[in-house]
Amino acid sequence: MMEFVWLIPALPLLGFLILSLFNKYIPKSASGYIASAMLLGSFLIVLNLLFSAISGQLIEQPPVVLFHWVHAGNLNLSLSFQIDNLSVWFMSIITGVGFLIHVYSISYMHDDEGVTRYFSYLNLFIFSMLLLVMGSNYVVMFMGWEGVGLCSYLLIGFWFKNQNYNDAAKKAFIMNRIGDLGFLLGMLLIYNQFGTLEYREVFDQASKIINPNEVSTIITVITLLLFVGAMGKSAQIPLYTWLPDAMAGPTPVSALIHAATMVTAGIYMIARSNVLYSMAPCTLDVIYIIGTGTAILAALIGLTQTDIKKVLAYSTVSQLGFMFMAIGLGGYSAGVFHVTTHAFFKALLFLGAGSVIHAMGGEQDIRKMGGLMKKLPITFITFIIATLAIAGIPPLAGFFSKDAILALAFEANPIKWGLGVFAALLTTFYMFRMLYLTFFGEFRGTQHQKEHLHESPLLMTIPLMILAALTVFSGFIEVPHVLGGHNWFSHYLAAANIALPEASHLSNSTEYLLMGTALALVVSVIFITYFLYVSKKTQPASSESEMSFLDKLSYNKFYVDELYDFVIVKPLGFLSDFNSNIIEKHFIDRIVNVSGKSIQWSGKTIRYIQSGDVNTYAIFMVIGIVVILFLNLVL
Amino acid sequence: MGNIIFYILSGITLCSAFFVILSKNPVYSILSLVITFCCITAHMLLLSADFLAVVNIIVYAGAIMVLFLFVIMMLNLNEAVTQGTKSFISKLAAFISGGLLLVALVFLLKGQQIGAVDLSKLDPNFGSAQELGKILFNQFILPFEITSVLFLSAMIGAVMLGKKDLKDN
Amino acid sequence: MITTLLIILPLVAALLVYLAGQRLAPTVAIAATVLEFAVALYAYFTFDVAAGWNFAVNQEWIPSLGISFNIGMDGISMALVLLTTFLLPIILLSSLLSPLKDKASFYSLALIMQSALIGVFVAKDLFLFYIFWELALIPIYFICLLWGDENRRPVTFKFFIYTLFGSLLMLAAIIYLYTVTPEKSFALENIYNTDLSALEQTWVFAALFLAFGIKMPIFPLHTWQPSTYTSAPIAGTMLLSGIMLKMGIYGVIRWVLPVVPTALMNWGWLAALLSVIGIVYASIIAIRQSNYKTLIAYVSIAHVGLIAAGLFSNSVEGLQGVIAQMLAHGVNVVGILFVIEILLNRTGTLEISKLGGLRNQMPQFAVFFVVIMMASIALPSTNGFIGEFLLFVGIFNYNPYLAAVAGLTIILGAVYMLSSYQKIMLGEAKSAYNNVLDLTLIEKSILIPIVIVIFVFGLFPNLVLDLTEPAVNEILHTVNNSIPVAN
Amino acid sequence: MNAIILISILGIFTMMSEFIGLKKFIYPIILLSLVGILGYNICSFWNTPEVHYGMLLHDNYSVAFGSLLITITLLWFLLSRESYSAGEFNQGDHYALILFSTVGGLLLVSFTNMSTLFLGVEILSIPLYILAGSRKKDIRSVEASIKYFILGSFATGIMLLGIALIYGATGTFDLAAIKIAASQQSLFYVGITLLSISFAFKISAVPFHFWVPDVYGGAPTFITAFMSTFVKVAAFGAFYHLLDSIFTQVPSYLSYTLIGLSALTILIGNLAASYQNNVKRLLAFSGVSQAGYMLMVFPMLSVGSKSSLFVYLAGYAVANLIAIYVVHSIEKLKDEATVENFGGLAKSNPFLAFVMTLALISLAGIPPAAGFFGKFYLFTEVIKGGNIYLVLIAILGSLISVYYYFKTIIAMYSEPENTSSAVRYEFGFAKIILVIMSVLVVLIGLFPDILLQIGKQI
Amino acid sequence: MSEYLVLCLILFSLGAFGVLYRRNILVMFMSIELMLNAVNLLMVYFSALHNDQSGQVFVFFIMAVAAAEITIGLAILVMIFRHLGSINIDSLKNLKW
Repeated sequence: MMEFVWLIPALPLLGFLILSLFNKYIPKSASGYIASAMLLGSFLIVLNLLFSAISGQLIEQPPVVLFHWVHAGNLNLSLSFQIDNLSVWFMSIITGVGFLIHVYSISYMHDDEGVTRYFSYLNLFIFSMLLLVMGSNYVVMFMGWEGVGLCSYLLIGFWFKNQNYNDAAKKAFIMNRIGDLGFLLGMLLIYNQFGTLEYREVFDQASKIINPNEVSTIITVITLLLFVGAMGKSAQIPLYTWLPDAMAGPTPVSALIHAATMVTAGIYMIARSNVLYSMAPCTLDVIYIIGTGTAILAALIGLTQTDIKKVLAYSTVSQLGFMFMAIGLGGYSAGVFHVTTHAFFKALLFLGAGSVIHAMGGEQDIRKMGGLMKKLPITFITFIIATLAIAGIPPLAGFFSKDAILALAFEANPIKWGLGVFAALLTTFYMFRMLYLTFFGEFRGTQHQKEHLHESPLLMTIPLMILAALTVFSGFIEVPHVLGGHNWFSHYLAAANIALPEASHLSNSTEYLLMGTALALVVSVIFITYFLYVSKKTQPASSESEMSFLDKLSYNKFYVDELYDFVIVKPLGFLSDFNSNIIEKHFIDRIVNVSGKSIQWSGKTIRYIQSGDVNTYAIFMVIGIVVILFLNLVL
Repeated sequence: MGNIIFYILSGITLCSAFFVILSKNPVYSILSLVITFCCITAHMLLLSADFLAVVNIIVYAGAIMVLFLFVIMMLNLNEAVTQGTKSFISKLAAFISGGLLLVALVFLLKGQQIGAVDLSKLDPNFGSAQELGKILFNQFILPFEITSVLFLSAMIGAVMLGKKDLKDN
Repeated sequence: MITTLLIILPLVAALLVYLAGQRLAPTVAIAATVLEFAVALYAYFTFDVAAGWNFAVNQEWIPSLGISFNIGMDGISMALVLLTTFLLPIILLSSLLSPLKDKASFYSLALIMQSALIGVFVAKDLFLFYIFWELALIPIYFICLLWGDENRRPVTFKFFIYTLFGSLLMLAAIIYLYTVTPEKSFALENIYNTDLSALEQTWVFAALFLAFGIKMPIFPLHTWQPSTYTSAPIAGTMLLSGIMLKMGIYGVIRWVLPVVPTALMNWGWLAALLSVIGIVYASIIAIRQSNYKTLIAYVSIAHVGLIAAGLFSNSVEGLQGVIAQMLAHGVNVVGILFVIEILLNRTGTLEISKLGGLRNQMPQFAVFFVVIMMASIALPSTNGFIGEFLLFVGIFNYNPYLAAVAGLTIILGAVYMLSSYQKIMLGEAKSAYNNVLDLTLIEKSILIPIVIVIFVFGLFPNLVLDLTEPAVNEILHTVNNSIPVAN
Repeated sequence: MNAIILISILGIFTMMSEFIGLKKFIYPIILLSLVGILGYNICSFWNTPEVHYGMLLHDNYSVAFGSLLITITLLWFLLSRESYSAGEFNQGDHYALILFSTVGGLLLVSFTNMSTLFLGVEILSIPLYILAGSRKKDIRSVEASIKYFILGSFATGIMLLGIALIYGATGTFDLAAIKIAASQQSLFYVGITLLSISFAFKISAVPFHFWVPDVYGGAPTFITAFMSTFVKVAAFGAFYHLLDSIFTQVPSYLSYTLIGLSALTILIGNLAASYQNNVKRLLAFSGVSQAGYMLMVFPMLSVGSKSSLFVYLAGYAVANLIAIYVVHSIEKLKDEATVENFGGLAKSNPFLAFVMTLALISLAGIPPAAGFFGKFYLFTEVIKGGNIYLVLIAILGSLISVYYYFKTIIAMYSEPENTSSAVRYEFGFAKIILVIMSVLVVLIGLFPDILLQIGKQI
Repeated sequence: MSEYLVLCLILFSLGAFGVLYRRNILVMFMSIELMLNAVNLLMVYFSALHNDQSGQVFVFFIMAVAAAEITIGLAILVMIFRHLGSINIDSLKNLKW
């Protein structure tokens, strides 16, 4: 089996190469099928691996070395793959969801002139993402890490004629790079400390450190730096602002990259390095704080957004915050579990939104929608399943994953639980607000749009249905003890050295109480929203002037973008101008020029001594003689 | 006695030398220069350089000074030539630097122990034409011959520079 | 022998090109450079890593002064010779696009320069090194002067004087080194074996650092560079940034590190600090440049700053990174300059504000542009990453904080590269450029090798790094052996 | 000695040629004789040193410098041929004067007695006073002549005072005897200082250089060529010879003087040159600064310093001859050799531009030209002598010099054609000579070992 | 320090001063002659002091040179006069800077 592992990333790469090199000769309609076929190939191999993983055959599997990449001094890097339960799990999500989205895209993108380019980018993304999760050392991960950043850049700016989209793409890339710097420095410190970047060796050596001081400083710094990388990639405070903007890309891209896979790379990385993180409680606290902060902040912003994709984007940010919250509480498997369920329901939501947008002829403003449930029945049903899942209604996937996190939180501190529930309620509120505004009530769009409303073709709805099914059932892999399950997923991951959370101290009754409370709150919020948006037909304000102060604050994303612009972008531009116009021209270069000028000036001055007057010449000569004679006397 | 003559002569020498430099009229300069030369010749005599003294008179006072006069007459320069527009500063500079030169030389050489010239110790023929001739035509024969090259070039030069170009006329 | 051939061949070719006349000149010149590259490849494949110095020639030249024609290639030399010989055909080919007058002279000068550059890289005698060093300066000076834009005179002038200032200081240092060698010789071994006091080392280091630092250039000695890059013809800029600045870096590796190790220990931090300041400084300036060529000039300063910082890291990784990054930067900067050449050729301007939307007319070009751009901001799997990563490893070992500051380059790099790319290529098509054509065959034939090299070296860097590792070890060995043990 | 006699005879013969009807043949005769004398002189290189009449020393030093001087004269004759075709000058007179001047130069590099030194200086100078003023219709030529004359005579006076004081201190004119009698007494050191100052005048060290730009600028250009090369070589040869004969080691007071003069000369010479717009004057000032470089080795008096001086002078002379020849050509084409008038020379006269570039590169001291090696060797010797700070000053000076040399080069290569007088220059056989000289410049630069071997023997 | 030496130095300095001070070329020539004569006297003095007649022979050479020189000088002077109608050095400032 292992000898075919290289095929998993190679197939999408091949797809990318074929599509990009021969894009002139490939009919547009064929490109989507080629790309999907490649991915299907990978997916099948991965599936095979997944079965071996589930049956426990991948435990303690040595890395698969493809070739030695860089060797210099003590640094030995090879392009090698770590195939274990964790990476196989992620590979399954990537190839599986990726495949569905590819298929969806065939139809969604069919009339775009750059469709071949689109699929080549998509294949390249899958390749990079696979590299990210498969690599057996940090550098290969970094390779994938940067690669997905590039693909994200290319895909966000896919419609390159629109400079706003290009700005969004650029912003995404640069913000990611800020994180990447942290990641890079983390790697460098790891290499500096342990002399290697291979996961196994690093973790071995790290666990051998006994000196507590060393642990607390070095490991904390390493983990914090790596976490900075995660902040960028997984859109956490303060580097989250790129993700909502990234919705400029085609909707399937948002589903794949900015919801299901790439943005969860941070979680993967931390889960992968959990050995280090577990040694650094301080870092975990930081992660918790940032995760919670992000979850709440993004949810608050999501409350007032009117662009369907923006709402989903903030929801993604918020959910990512949840995942980090879990990790911050030491629940790596809970985090990964939420990644999994989130991948399904968020992809579903995005694809559903895509379907809506498709039907609306490109309209994304929920104020102009409404009453779509009759025209788009499949979309509506799948969409409502996903919405219920994200709100955490049992027995959908979201319920289990969110409950696992909330349980961890309560165990740590009831306040933390409260915060978690608060974020969940906010989520429920804006999700249902969106759902109601979109699918319930009267249609608020133009007549022209109304006539063209139609359900999407099968190629788009089938992936929706499959994802809906997954959303419904995937929760059951981690049924907690209290509900009679065995936490199968945690044990599955434990085989890949992912630390299990400490056994729960909570009594069953407490857990029931918590679940019940949370559920009751959620359900009540659903009704409140229903009351607000369906019964009272409240409409979001159509212009800013009508909003209240808090609404405005939320609608404008708490002015964070403006803040960044003011604190970072503007000063950088100013600094650039200042450097090039003042420092460069008036200091550094002036020193050079002035020394040149002063020579010219002295040349000019000295020239006048040459007065043409013989007497003067003779006087100078005599003075010269006198000076020399007197100097002789002195010396 | 010798000292007195020396000082008197020196006085005349210096005065006439001053006059050479300060006189406005070049003819007066020349005449005082002749006096200076004569005084120097006298000094030479005092130092028992008899033959040289004669040559000095002939060459300097006789040939060179006559040449000067000849040029003056030819160019009709005998009236006082104004000193031109000379600034006070350049005058002062000339004076100071000339003075400093003297000061420097004297100051540096003042510590030098130089024995007095004792004429009595000298060969009676010292400085005579015969003695000088011997040295000139033995030890210094080569420079003597070489001097002819000098004169030749001076001759060519004088002719070349002095003659008017035929084309001009 | 091969080494001598590598030096002589371009010289002969230069003469031939000059005699061939305007019509035949390009063909002859390009053929000669390709042949030269073939010779270099042959040398590469027959290179014996274990032997240390390969293809050495040692011929007495000026025995009275202990000067000999002493050349040979170790791994580092070989790598740089490969770079030089690879880039020259590309540079000459690319110049076919630009409307240069009197191509025969241009190619002759370029070939002479190639000869001198190779001489610099293979010289094992300090005097010989200096001769080649200076010899390389003259052709590029004339190239800038004869084919530059309207500002060329003052700009070239400054460039020349500035670099010559460094050269002369180097000359003084060289002579000083010579006078203190017991054997009174300029030979590499003798120079290496000379013990200098700490004070002497400091002065020699200062002089050499200025000389090499100006050439690279290191902040704050860089002000000649942006204007020169901007006003030189593009082929000239390629020569300058692609190969010539490597001379300075190579000079430090070969003639500074092993010669003045104590001074490095005392003052290396300053050099590294300046380099790192330069990275950030130049990157920030690059963000707002309005002329794309000027922007690339500042980018070059930033990249070189990183390389220079790696030079003083005193680690194998760092030095290997320096070499890797030299090669990568050479290829990438020539690539990006060729992109500029194409832009200029199509639109007649390099003012970023006047460009825009070219991706609509030139999709293929855009692909190459992106690839080269990504290589230059060191995306993993491109050649740029190898060098940068190794450099960061080296610098981090030297001083983590320095590495952190230097690391800003990966952010700022993305900022200036992507912004300029966006402004030049993306957006709505501009009507002025409606008739612009996509890449021609000859342009592709230049860009494709560059892209191939970008990925081949990005994925298999040890094709070269294995070659240079023993040489780097040797140099570090010399460095560390000559540092007196601290008490 | 024999060379001196032969050249004197040749000079006299030349002078007479007009009367004896050989005017047409005199030029080839001179060339052939000079070649013969040069060959003869070179052949006597290995002869054992001997002193003629107690006045002239025949050793490797005198032969080497003598041969260099004769070579310069020969090259001058070859290059200046066409200056006499217009009939403005009487070639017989000029040739004779140049030959006499050569005799003076030869005397200067082989004297062993103050009298020959003195006469040598005069024989060298007097013909040049005349030649400087030989363009009689041009007031500037006359002005150059009178300035040269007055200042030259003034310097002669100082030299004579110096000689007299030395005589006073030692009682002899013979160098060997002076060396034995040399003492610390003030008469002697004031004397030697004054003598050195008069040499500083001849080699144009600052602040005794004032005559140089005016005289070089005013004199007919082909005479400038002779003055700036031949006189410089002769004066340097003589000065070094003098110090070398009197001292085994330069006394500190003198060496400080020399170092100071050298530094001042380098700086002032280069600075003053940097602002010149007339290339002829520019070259004059550059000649001043070159003198500064050469002065750097004087305090050492080692074999190395001697040979480095020789190598440097050889390279300098050839390059300077080329440069002034080009200036001369420009003056012919466009009246005045301003930098602007060099504009576009590369297009109208690529060959002239090329040789000029080579010459200037050599003067600036950039490889591969002769000037570079000369400078390198000179610096080496100075650093060996421990005067590294002097080298730093020299480097600064070189940098300034590059500025003004390249000002001209830039004009030639980058400025548009100065259209009105875009005439192609007609060379005649001077072109061949220029080619040979250019090759020589490069050869000395690349393969200086032969010259070095000679240098080490002297 | 002897009187003759002082006399000669004063005379020499006077000559030099003349060169520095006067604008009349003719007088400048005379000043130079004064300098040479001072040296002549000094030579003779030292010759007597050392009882060595070569000093006197040297004076011959000085005289010869002085004569030759002054001939040339006067020839140039005549040329100047032909050009300018004056022999003032101030009018000769074409070559400067």
